[in-house]
Amino acid sequence: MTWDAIDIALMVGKILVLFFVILTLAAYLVLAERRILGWMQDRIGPNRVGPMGLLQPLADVIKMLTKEDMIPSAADRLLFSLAPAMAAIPAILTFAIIPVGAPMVLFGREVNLQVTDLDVGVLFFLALSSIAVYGIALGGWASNSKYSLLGSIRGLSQLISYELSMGLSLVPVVMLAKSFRLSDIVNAQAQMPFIVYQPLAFAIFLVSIIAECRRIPFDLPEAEGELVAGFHTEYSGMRFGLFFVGEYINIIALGALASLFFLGGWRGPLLPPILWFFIKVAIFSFLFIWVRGTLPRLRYDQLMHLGWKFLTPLALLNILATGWWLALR
Amino acid sequence: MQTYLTLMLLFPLAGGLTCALAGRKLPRQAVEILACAAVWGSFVCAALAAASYAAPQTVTLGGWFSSFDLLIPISLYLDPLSLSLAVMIGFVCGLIHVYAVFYMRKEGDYARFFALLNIFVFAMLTLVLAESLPLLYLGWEGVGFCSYLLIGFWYTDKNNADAGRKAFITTRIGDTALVIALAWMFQLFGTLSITQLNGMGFLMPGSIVTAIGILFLIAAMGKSAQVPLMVWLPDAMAGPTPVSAMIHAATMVTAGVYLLSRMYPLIGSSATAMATIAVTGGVTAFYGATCALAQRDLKRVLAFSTISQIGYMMLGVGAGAVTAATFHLLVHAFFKALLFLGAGCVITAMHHEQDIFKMGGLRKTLPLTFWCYLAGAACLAGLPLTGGFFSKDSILVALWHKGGTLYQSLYALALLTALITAYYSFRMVYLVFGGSDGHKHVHVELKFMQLVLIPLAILGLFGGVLNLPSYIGEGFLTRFFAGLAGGAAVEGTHTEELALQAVAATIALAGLLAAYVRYGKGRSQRLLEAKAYPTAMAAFLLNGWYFDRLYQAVLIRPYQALSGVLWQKVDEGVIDDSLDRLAGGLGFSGSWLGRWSTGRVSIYIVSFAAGGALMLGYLAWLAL
Amino acid sequence: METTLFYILSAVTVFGTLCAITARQAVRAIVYLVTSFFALALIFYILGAPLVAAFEVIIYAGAIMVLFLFVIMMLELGSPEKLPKPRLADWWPAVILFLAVVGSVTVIAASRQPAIAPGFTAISVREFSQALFTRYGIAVEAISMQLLFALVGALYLGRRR
Amino acid sequence: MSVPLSHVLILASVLFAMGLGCVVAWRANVIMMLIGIEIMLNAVMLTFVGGSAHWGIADGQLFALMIMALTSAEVSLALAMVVYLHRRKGSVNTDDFDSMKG
Repeated sequence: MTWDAIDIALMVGKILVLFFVILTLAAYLVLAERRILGWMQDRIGPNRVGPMGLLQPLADVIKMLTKEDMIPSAADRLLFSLAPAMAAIPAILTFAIIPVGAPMVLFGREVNLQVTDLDVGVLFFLALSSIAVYGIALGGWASNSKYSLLGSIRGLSQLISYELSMGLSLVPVVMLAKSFRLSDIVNAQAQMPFIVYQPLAFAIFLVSIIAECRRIPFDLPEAEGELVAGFHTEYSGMRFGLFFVGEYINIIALGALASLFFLGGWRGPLLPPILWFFIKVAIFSFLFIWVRGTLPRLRYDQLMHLGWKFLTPLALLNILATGWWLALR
Repeated sequence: MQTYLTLMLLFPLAGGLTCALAGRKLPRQAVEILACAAVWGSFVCAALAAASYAAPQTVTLGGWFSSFDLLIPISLYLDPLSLSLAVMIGFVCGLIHVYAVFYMRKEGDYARFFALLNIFVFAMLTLVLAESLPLLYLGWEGVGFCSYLLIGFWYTDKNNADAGRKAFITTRIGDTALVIALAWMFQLFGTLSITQLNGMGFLMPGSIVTAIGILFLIAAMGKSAQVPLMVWLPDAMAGPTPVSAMIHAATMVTAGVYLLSRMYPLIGSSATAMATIAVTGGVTAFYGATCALAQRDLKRVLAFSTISQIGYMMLGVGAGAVTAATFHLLVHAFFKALLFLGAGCVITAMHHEQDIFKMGGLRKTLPLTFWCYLAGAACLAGLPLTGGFFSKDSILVALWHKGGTLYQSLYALALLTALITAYYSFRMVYLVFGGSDGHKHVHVELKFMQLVLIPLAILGLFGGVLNLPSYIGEGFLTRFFAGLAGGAAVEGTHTEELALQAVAATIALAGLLAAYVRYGKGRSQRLLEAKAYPTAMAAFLLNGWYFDRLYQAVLIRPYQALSGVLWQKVDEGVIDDSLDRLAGGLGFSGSWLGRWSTGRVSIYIVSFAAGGALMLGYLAWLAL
Repeated sequence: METTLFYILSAVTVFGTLCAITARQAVRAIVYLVTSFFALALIFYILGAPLVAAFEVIIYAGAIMVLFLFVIMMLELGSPEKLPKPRLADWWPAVILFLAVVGSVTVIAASRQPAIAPGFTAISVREFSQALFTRYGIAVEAISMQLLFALVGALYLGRRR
Repeated sequence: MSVPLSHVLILASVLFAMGLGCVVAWRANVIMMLIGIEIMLNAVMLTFVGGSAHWGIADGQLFALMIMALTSAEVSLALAMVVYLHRRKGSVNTDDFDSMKG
């Protein structure tokens, strides 16, 4: 593979654009969540900064950046500093494989709207989601606080458990698309999105990604009532901000993946592909917020039971059924 | 014929095995009847075989070994020699079995006793009838084994057990020679069939035949108690008297003579071997007779006389007169069994007192025994017209006719021996039965035991008819054995023969006279003398020329010393010690290495890793 | 470019491992090791094994190391104990073994000089899977049985009495 | 891509030796020992993958995958054991578990 200047420029451009878009989206997702939750709870939400509160994210960033950076004296300084980045980076990296639109022609060559089209894309996603565990685990451990540690352990076990059912729920998708490559998966849904064939896998995947994001009703690692915010109890300022932003980027990333795997990604009638993709991600993001506003928190053992005794066996059965179906078809 | 031969062997084998395996569960009488019936059944078969006998024949019962070129069938060979011996064995052993039933009435362990007796008969018949040398060897060892166990029948007494061991070890020297001869002959001829071997003697140079003959002679020395391997027989008298009669007088000890007769066609061509056999026989005859002169123990007198008589037989074989030797063998079996059984009666009557100087007056107490015993003694002494006279005379005649300085001097020696024989025979008779101070106790069993003596006495006295001298009529055995090598009649004029017989008769009568003078008339004085310390000469003879001491000094002492050195210095000092040290060293290093297995994973890991690194280093060294 | 990357990643791997084995705290060792494994996964990718690379991250970094982390944290939570640290003397055998092994392998590897073919193509997922499920079907079955046994064993050890 | 196979092997050997060193040096601590074993296994996997790349066949990668599966089984059991032993003896020091010594 030879690289020339245009290639490199395109690559850098894609990365920069993506980076900017993601951060912006994440920031506005926070605002959107606050507003939507406000509406749901029959209150107004932040609306003071800028028109309709649209400048609120900027204000938040400024506030976080200017806050005092606290590191507990008993903490492991290195890991304490690294943990937020570890939480945010995998989420951002996930976008490297997400095709946001149909390939387009630019500067005389075909350009994928995707940073890289790995042939093991699904596995790359799973790898990153399993790496994401470390941010939480180390953050809690490095704080050297009892509550943080408890939150970390909860987070660890929860993420490991749901990672399993998430991975298993993706196997039928791969079986249908006969590829790990995300562009292939999207193309395989040209006729029919996989949600039609795999409603069960979609349901499992949805539950699992909510758990992976540690959102209500699966937010036990940071349960304010029990653990005083769990693994990020000791964090403040921009470090906390990274955790926070990481979580929202993760929501967007997982929403994007869910739409890629089950809803046909950027495919859709009439509207341009990128818009379709954006709409689908927005739907998923809204769903996350909606769930948060609606459902109560699970108990810890209920969470574990749901993961191990319900979702995982169901996913396995689903694989079996899909295999049969594919073999008999 | 095959049936007879098979049954002849199977009866005693079955009887012996039954007694051995089930004897303890069976009642005593059942065992006794079974044992006797087995032997008598065997005798009947032998008699039937003799009745229907026409020509020598070989009967193969089955295969034994057949590997590579070593083919050993279980085959039997019936010819005049083996037939006559088989009949004799069946008859004498049958009588002795009956005798033993009464003699051993008071003893326990009857099952073992009769089992061994029966197995002995089986082994003896196997020995006699065997067609191949390994089968003969099987019987040879079988009789030795039974003899060992029966001599030491009362094994709780150390002397008896020692006597058994002595017999076993001494005869083993001869057995070794036999095995060597067997192996060598197989290597030379490629076969071990007796009939084939006997026809192959001309294939080999004379020196080899001589060597083989001497090996056979050594084997016979051991089994037949010839000088210098005779020391075991007197001690073998430790066994029960029927055993002595059966094994150590009538049958087993003649096995050596039988072997030499059997192999005569092969070894007879070597004059040296024959001369050696004759000299051995002559010396043994003289030795046994002189020793018997001074013995005080009744059974030992008989034992030495057995040695002496077997010496005569060897002399006969050595002179090339197989017929004469076999004739003497048969007659000797009858009268020696008679004498032993008579002695058994005497000993029973005397409450197991065996010293002849403490006996006397039994002529009145046990008249039947006396007359039978007298007949036996007359046979032994070679009084004219008894069976012993004719058989011994035929050997003397054969010696005379052989000619040459060696055989002439052997003839003179044999005559001297005959004189001594007559003398000690009647010394024994006078001392045991003469006088008046007799014991009066007679058991019920004794009556039955005495009855057994009668047929033997008749056979002994009239055994001469088996082979009457040619001037009276053609001898039965001579005619019967005519076909055998060495069985040819000795040629000579009737006058010469008569003259020789007259000489022998005179000698025997002279011996009788001397015994009468010394022990008949001067009995009381002799009894007094017997209480005194024996003179040097008497002690010399009493102890069998001190051969035991000689062996003790020449063989056993050095052997024991060597054993001691080997035991204490070599075995304990070198081997044991080195092994101990080795074991100690191993134990030490083991416990030292054992400290390695501490149960601590860390140490295991380091060891494991070091081992792996070592192997890797070796590979790297190879790659360099 | 990939060659350079290989050496950079090698350095990262070795350095990360070195930090891991000399770390004073087990958690830190895990973090260094995950770094190292990440670099190793990339090496695998460069060596044409994308699937192995992905599984390296998913299974090693994502599951096994997390399991370690989990256990370490649980033990710390249960009873904070001072784990014995290797003394300086304990490092000597380790260093000697290290030198022995590396020296030996270097010698062996250097005695032959086979290069990876320049034009080699990465093994595709399809190729890999076909080999896995046809030629090595039995091995897959065996491994699955082993995993089942491990599951049962772990459940047995972990049950409460 | 022009890395000599020997360089891959040397990298693997360095990793392996470091794992070995870890096991040997941290022989008192079960968890660190297990980590050392993981390092060694990774080194072996690297060897396999290097071989696979060298000869252009998938077998080496397959074995790497199998090593991973084996390792996950091994680690799950080993860590369960560690937790169990910790519960029983309150220690993860290997030298405390020597009750089966000869």
